[in-house]
Amino acid sequence: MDAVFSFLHHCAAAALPAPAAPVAGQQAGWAFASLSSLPSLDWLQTALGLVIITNLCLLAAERRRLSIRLIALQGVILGLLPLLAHTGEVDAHLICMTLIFLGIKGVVLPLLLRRTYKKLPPQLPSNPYMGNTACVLAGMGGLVFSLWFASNLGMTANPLFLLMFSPAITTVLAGILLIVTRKKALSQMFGYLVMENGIYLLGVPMIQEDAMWVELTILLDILVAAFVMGIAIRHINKAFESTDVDRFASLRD
Amino acid sequence: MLILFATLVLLLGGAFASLFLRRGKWALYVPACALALAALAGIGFCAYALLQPSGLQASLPLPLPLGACLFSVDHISALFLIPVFLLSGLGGVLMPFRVRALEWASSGVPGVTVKGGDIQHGRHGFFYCILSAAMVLVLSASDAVFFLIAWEIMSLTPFFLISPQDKDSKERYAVWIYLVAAHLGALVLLLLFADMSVQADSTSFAVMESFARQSGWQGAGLLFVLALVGFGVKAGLAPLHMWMPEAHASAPGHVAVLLSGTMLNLGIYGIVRLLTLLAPDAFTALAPDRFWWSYLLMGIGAFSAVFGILLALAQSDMKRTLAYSSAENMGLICLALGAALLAGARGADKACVLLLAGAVLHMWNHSLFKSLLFLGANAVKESTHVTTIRHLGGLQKRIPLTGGCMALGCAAIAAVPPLNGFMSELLMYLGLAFGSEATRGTENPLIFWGLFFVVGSVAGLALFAFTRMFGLIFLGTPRSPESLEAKEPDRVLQSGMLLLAVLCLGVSLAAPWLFSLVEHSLRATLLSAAGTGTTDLSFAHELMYWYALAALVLLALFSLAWLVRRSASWKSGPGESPTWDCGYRYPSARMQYSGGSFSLSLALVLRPLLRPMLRIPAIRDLFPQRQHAVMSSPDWPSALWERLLFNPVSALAEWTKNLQSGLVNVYVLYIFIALVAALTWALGWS
Amino acid sequence: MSARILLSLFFVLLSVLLAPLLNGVINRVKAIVAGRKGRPLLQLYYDLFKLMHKNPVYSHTSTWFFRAAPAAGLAATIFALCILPFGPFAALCSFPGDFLLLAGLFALVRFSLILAALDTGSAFEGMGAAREAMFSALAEPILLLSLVVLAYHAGDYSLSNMIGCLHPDLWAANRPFFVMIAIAFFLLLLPENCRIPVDDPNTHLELTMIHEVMILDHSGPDLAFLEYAASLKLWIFCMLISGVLMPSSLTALLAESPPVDGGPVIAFGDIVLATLHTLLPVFGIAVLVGLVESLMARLRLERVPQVLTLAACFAVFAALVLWR
Amino acid sequence: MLIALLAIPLLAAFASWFIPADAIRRILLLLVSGAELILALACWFVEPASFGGDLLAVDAMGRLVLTVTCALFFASSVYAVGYLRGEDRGDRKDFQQGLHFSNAPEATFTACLLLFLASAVLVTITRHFGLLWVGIETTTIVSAPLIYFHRHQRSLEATWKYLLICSVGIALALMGNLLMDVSIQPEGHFAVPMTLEALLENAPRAHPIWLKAAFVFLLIGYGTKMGVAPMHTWLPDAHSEAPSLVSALLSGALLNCAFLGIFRSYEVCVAANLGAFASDLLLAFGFLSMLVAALFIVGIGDFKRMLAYSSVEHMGILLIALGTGLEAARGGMLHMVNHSLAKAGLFLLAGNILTRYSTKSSHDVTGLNRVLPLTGPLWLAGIIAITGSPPFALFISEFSILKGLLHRGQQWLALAYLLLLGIIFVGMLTPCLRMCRGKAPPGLVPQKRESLLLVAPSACLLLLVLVLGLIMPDFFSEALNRAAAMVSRP
Repeated sequence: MDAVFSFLHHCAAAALPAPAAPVAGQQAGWAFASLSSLPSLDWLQTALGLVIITNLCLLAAERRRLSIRLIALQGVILGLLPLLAHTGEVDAHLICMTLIFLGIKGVVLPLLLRRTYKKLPPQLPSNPYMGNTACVLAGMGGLVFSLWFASNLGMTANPLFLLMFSPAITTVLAGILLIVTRKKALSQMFGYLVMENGIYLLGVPMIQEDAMWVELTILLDILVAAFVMGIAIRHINKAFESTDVDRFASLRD
Repeated sequence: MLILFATLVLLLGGAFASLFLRRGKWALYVPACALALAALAGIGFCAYALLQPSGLQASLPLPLPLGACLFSVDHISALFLIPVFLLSGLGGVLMPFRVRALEWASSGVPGVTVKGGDIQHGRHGFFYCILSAAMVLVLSASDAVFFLIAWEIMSLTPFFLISPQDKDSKERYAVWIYLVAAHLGALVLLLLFADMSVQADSTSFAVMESFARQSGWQGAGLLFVLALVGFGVKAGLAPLHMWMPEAHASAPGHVAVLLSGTMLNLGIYGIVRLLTLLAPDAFTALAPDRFWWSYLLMGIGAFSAVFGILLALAQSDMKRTLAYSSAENMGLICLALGAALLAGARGADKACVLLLAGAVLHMWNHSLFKSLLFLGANAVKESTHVTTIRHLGGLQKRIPLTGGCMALGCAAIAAVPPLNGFMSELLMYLGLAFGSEATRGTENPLIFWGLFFVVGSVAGLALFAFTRMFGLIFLGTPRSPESLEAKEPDRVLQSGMLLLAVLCLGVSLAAPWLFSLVEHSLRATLLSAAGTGTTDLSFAHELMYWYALAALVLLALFSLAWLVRRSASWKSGPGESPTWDCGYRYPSARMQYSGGSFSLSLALVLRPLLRPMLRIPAIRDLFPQRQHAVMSSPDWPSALWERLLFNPVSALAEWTKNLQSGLVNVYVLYIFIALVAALTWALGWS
Repeated sequence: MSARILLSLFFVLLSVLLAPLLNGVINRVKAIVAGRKGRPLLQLYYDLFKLMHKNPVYSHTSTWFFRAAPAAGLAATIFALCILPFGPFAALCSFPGDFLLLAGLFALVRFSLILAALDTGSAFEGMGAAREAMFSALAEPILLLSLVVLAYHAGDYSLSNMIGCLHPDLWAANRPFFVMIAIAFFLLLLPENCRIPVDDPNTHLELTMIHEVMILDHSGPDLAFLEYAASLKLWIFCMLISGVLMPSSLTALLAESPPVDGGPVIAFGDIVLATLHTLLPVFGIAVLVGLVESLMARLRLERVPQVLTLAACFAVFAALVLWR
Repeated sequence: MLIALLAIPLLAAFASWFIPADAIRRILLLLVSGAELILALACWFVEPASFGGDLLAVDAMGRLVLTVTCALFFASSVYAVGYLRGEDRGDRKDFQQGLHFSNAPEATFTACLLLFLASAVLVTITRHFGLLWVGIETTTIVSAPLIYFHRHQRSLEATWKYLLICSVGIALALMGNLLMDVSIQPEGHFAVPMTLEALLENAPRAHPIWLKAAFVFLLIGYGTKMGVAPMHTWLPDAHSEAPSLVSALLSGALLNCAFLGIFRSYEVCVAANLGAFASDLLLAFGFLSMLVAALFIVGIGDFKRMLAYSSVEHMGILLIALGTGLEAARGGMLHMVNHSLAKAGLFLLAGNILTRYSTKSSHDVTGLNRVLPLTGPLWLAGIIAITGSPPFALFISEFSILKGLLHRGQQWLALAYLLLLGIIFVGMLTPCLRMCRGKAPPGLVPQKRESLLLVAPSACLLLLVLVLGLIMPDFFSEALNRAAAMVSRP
């Protein structure tokens, strides 16, 4: 199993720069002066590419331990994004936000997940509903969809949004895909986290705009925490002696 | 108009008083009194309204959410109101006694009620009054929303009355199918009135009518079809009648009187009312591109009449026979309406008047004799606890009064002179004949002749069906111990039946006056556009006089023959002997012709129409075991609905259940798909 | 009371008197064809007379329906006779729409007969009743259709004008129509009057009988009434057919002669002539019925509806001919 | 006033954790809900001062939903007093799986109820998109423990599904909010406050495609919460497994809150001249919901699930009404009110049936009219009301929606609408009749008296529906008009 995964991982890593590059190229083409004035455009694009790669890796990953690491990696990248997407001066607010998000996404949540994972009794990994290859291909499909969608969107006041849009949608779709395909309750939480990361991605340019959207995504994180703490560990496992969601499909018509 | 409101207040007062009293006999006597009083006042009101030159209008300042409480009673309404008042009053008077009889029957011991009996008196009285009030409201409403509300209340309340004791699954099925049919019909009406009120930008009937005169409806044909379907369900026209046999067979007598005697009429009323709204001069000048309306009406009427009577003559239960014959009679009325439309459009005024008058009078007559028959059936049920022909027989000797009334009712419904059933059919026949003559040179005479043939066949088959029903149930020897011990019902039911029987006879004796009454009110309303007095109808009056006279002549001739016979056999009086047994020594009641065998040969002749199902066991051994031959004729027109509508939907629904598989992954997948699809569509949307 | 009404009354009485003779004629024709001598012509009169003096016997199961039915049937038939014109002479009761009442009266006869049969509680009579009800249910619309087509042709709705006074020229102009209507009537006559291809009036105990089996239990004056009513019904049908087939020269005469107050004056000789002119075809039809009875075998029961279908076909043909 | 509306339940929620005695806590619940109802009614007479601009402000639509929510909550809390009294402590046998289970602590339950009230009130009295979202999200979190009141496997499963699916929906709604913010930003680099007023003002200059995408996300997101097919899948599970009074609140209050979210987004779309696009989408999802509900209702056995699917149907009708136009929207607002009242009443009655019969299968419940002489007739009346028969008010609203559809010239849609209504009627009536009629199952003694606390709330709610069907007071009609005018194109 490991062999398969590493193979896929490599495949994904090899394949990704290819789709990621056009993303950058295209969007650089649309982005006008304001975007090119961005000091760290290359870094930003690389980070976005990395986010997409981690998405696909997550789709390919079978073991939850690996998934937690990938989520942590993604969290760190995302946590750094406010700095990278920043145009003006670096002020205290920005630093503060960056630290908070880095803390939540890169440290607290992965640790929480890890703790939960440890608390659960060891179980055999269960096969997802969709095979790894199919998952990755579906993720690629999501990428293509988001690119197509983004190509149809018009220019926005802040070109960063357009840049962020496609990775954001890809991430959201990948998150949903994770929820759809995984059997373990915890794995579905990973999916949810990834999805939430996608939303955060779109919110990053707003950090400097005093809109409180990005702050609101924190609430989502709290929701996740409530999930993981309240439901996944304490109850489900106790009641069902498993966290496989296909065990609780008794409510149906 | 105040009288109308007074009757409504009376009815509602009775209803709530009954609900308040809840149990005990007063909970039934109070609404009974209210109903009787309301009936008296209401009939007086109808007479007053018929004497007025034009309709009466009124409105109540009740803030109805969409429409307004507009009342209007014109001559058409008044004509339809009369049976409503008459029969709801009669049924109301009968109600306490019937309920008591039902309770006795359920206890198994006559005169004893089970403690805390299972009929809730208060509720029963309440809904009975509400049903009567709702019917009055339907007939007097002059606003679409108000009409719909009254209509639906009227449709829903019988549900509480049909099966007061809720005995078996059959009754439950009856209630179910009744409610389903009533509501689905009402939904069609909802569409109809919604579309009309959108087009006319008002819910008032008066505005709609003037709208029709000024700008005309868009898609009037579709609206007409909707009306026909929606009201046809209530009228029990044949392919839409599936609720009728069940509900009418289950309902106790006093409820069946209301259901079949009056509520069916309201379906016809709806069709007539909608015709006047869609095309105000429908009966005098139907536009040529709307001729198909009349063809459709005639077609449905003919279908309903023929299949109603065919199914009636093959039933094994007397109440079901009666119910199917309601479909027949409603079909005849509908047919006459359609023919009147065509005749009016072709300028055959005489035919139009005759057909319309025939339709209205037939509606009255049907109310009378069908109520009589249902009451008789109720009496039979009360005294024997069965209504299947198989278990009855020889009741005439045991309950002669009921039998006599039933015989009269059967004769009336089988269109035998000198009773009222033939009187109205006579007008229809004559109208059709005039129609064919007035449309000489077109293809229409063929249509009129065809209808004439249909009416004739229906009358012939009705004779078959009702001689069968009456003969097998009341004559011969009892087929079961239950029918051996039959007893006359209580006095109230007896007098109710007698009253209706006298009315049946009285209507045919009063034929000329009733005809002119109906003719005048028709001229004032439906035919107002065709200059009054242009058509000479003295011949029809003459016919009616002769018809009334015929009863007397027949009576005279009969007594003459009777006298001759008496004088001839005077000497030693008649002898008594058993029925001649053709040489077989031990004839038994079971050897009599049964319901199935009576209708077998006709069912076989009409096999393509009736589709009888025969199960005749083959006899193989030398000493055959006891076997049963069964003939049944399933109601295939209404089974068609089940096959085409209900079964596919429920199969589809069964399959759809798989979508809710219980797996949360799949559920999220649905969201995913919905999201992607909606996004894609959003981009593709221009 | 005007002379016309007296005349009508006289013709009703004449019909009442002559009707049982038809049976005698039919039987005599059958006998002649079969090479027998046959019953006396007046046999039915003797039978009726004898039955009238017999004491009736009633079954225990029967009720007053059983006793009242024969009288009711007879009363209805006689009333039907009153609305039937006698040749060119208007009926006693002639009013628009009376042809419908004629059909209705037949229904009344049937109604009472069927109930009386069922009243005995015998399997045989039940069977007869079922068959009678079935065939008459099928025959009634055909009769009505033929009549309404006749009314359409005459433009009038009274039997007296529909078939009573057919002008010979008019008749000649629409000959195929009248012939077809007459055939339809004749084909209706057979089942309605229990004649041979449909029913056999001579036996009582066959399982296949219709009318005769219905009256198995009647006796005495009741039976006499029933037999008499049956012969009157046959008379009515024969009169209908003769009215359709035979246009009256008297009609032309009446039309031409100027009306003197209260109607045209008719000579006595003309009346006698017209009476004979009417009676002859009536008995001619009786002869025809006798011939048919002698030459045909009784049909199987399930083939009887075919006779009615044939009648319906002729009626419809007639209607189409007229409509065209 | 608005702050009081929010603060009272919040404070009471915290207080209820510390109140040891059940009786006092129940009285507190009653008091709070009564106070909220009075405050909500007061909003009709006194225009409440807004707080923080549009942050807390009441408009016609908000007031309508607020009143309905508070009324329902009051009815439910009356019911809750009777209900909690009847719930025995400790372990007991689960009638479906035979396992033992116990209830969640009552203090938690009451606190969550009050928090739920607070968050629902927040949704209704805010005109800020962010706060709206926060409110809806909070309802999700605090209602989860409510669903998991009976601690057995099935309710856990239902809670899990509810949380997971609704969180996905909430997340998508947040995405939609973000996209709307993006789309509404004019040239240059500054943020528009996400209050309704500012959005409506800037909407005509909004970027159409971004706004479309935003609307899709909002519709799917809030639609998930609202129970719009095909995102409705959590709804039957949660409604059938939650205690009945919670189901009543979920169906009557929560769904409306989510609907409010869609309503607000549609307002912005209409202001941005994207009304036609949005209304097409609304109609599509509305009809899909009705279709799905109809097909699931036909032949259903579980009567609580049946009610849940009926909620799906009515949410579909609301979307259709919203997407159809002024007159239909007016009917839709009325429909929302009526549906909430009737459905809550029905759920409360379902609770009575459930406690008496200990089964949710409509095949096993028979003779309801005899066993529960008050609940039975009310149940029947409720079913007749919820299927849109006169004289109940749902008929009026469905009729005006139909008229709206016809007014738009969409005869086929009107036909489909009626057809689905018909199917649903038959589908709901069949089990209902089966339940009401017949003989009581062996072993169940007919009850002479029923606790008034358990019957009166739903009786009052149904009576209200009846009265609204016959009489429409002017001020109410005016309120409906104003609410409908908010989403109709000028």
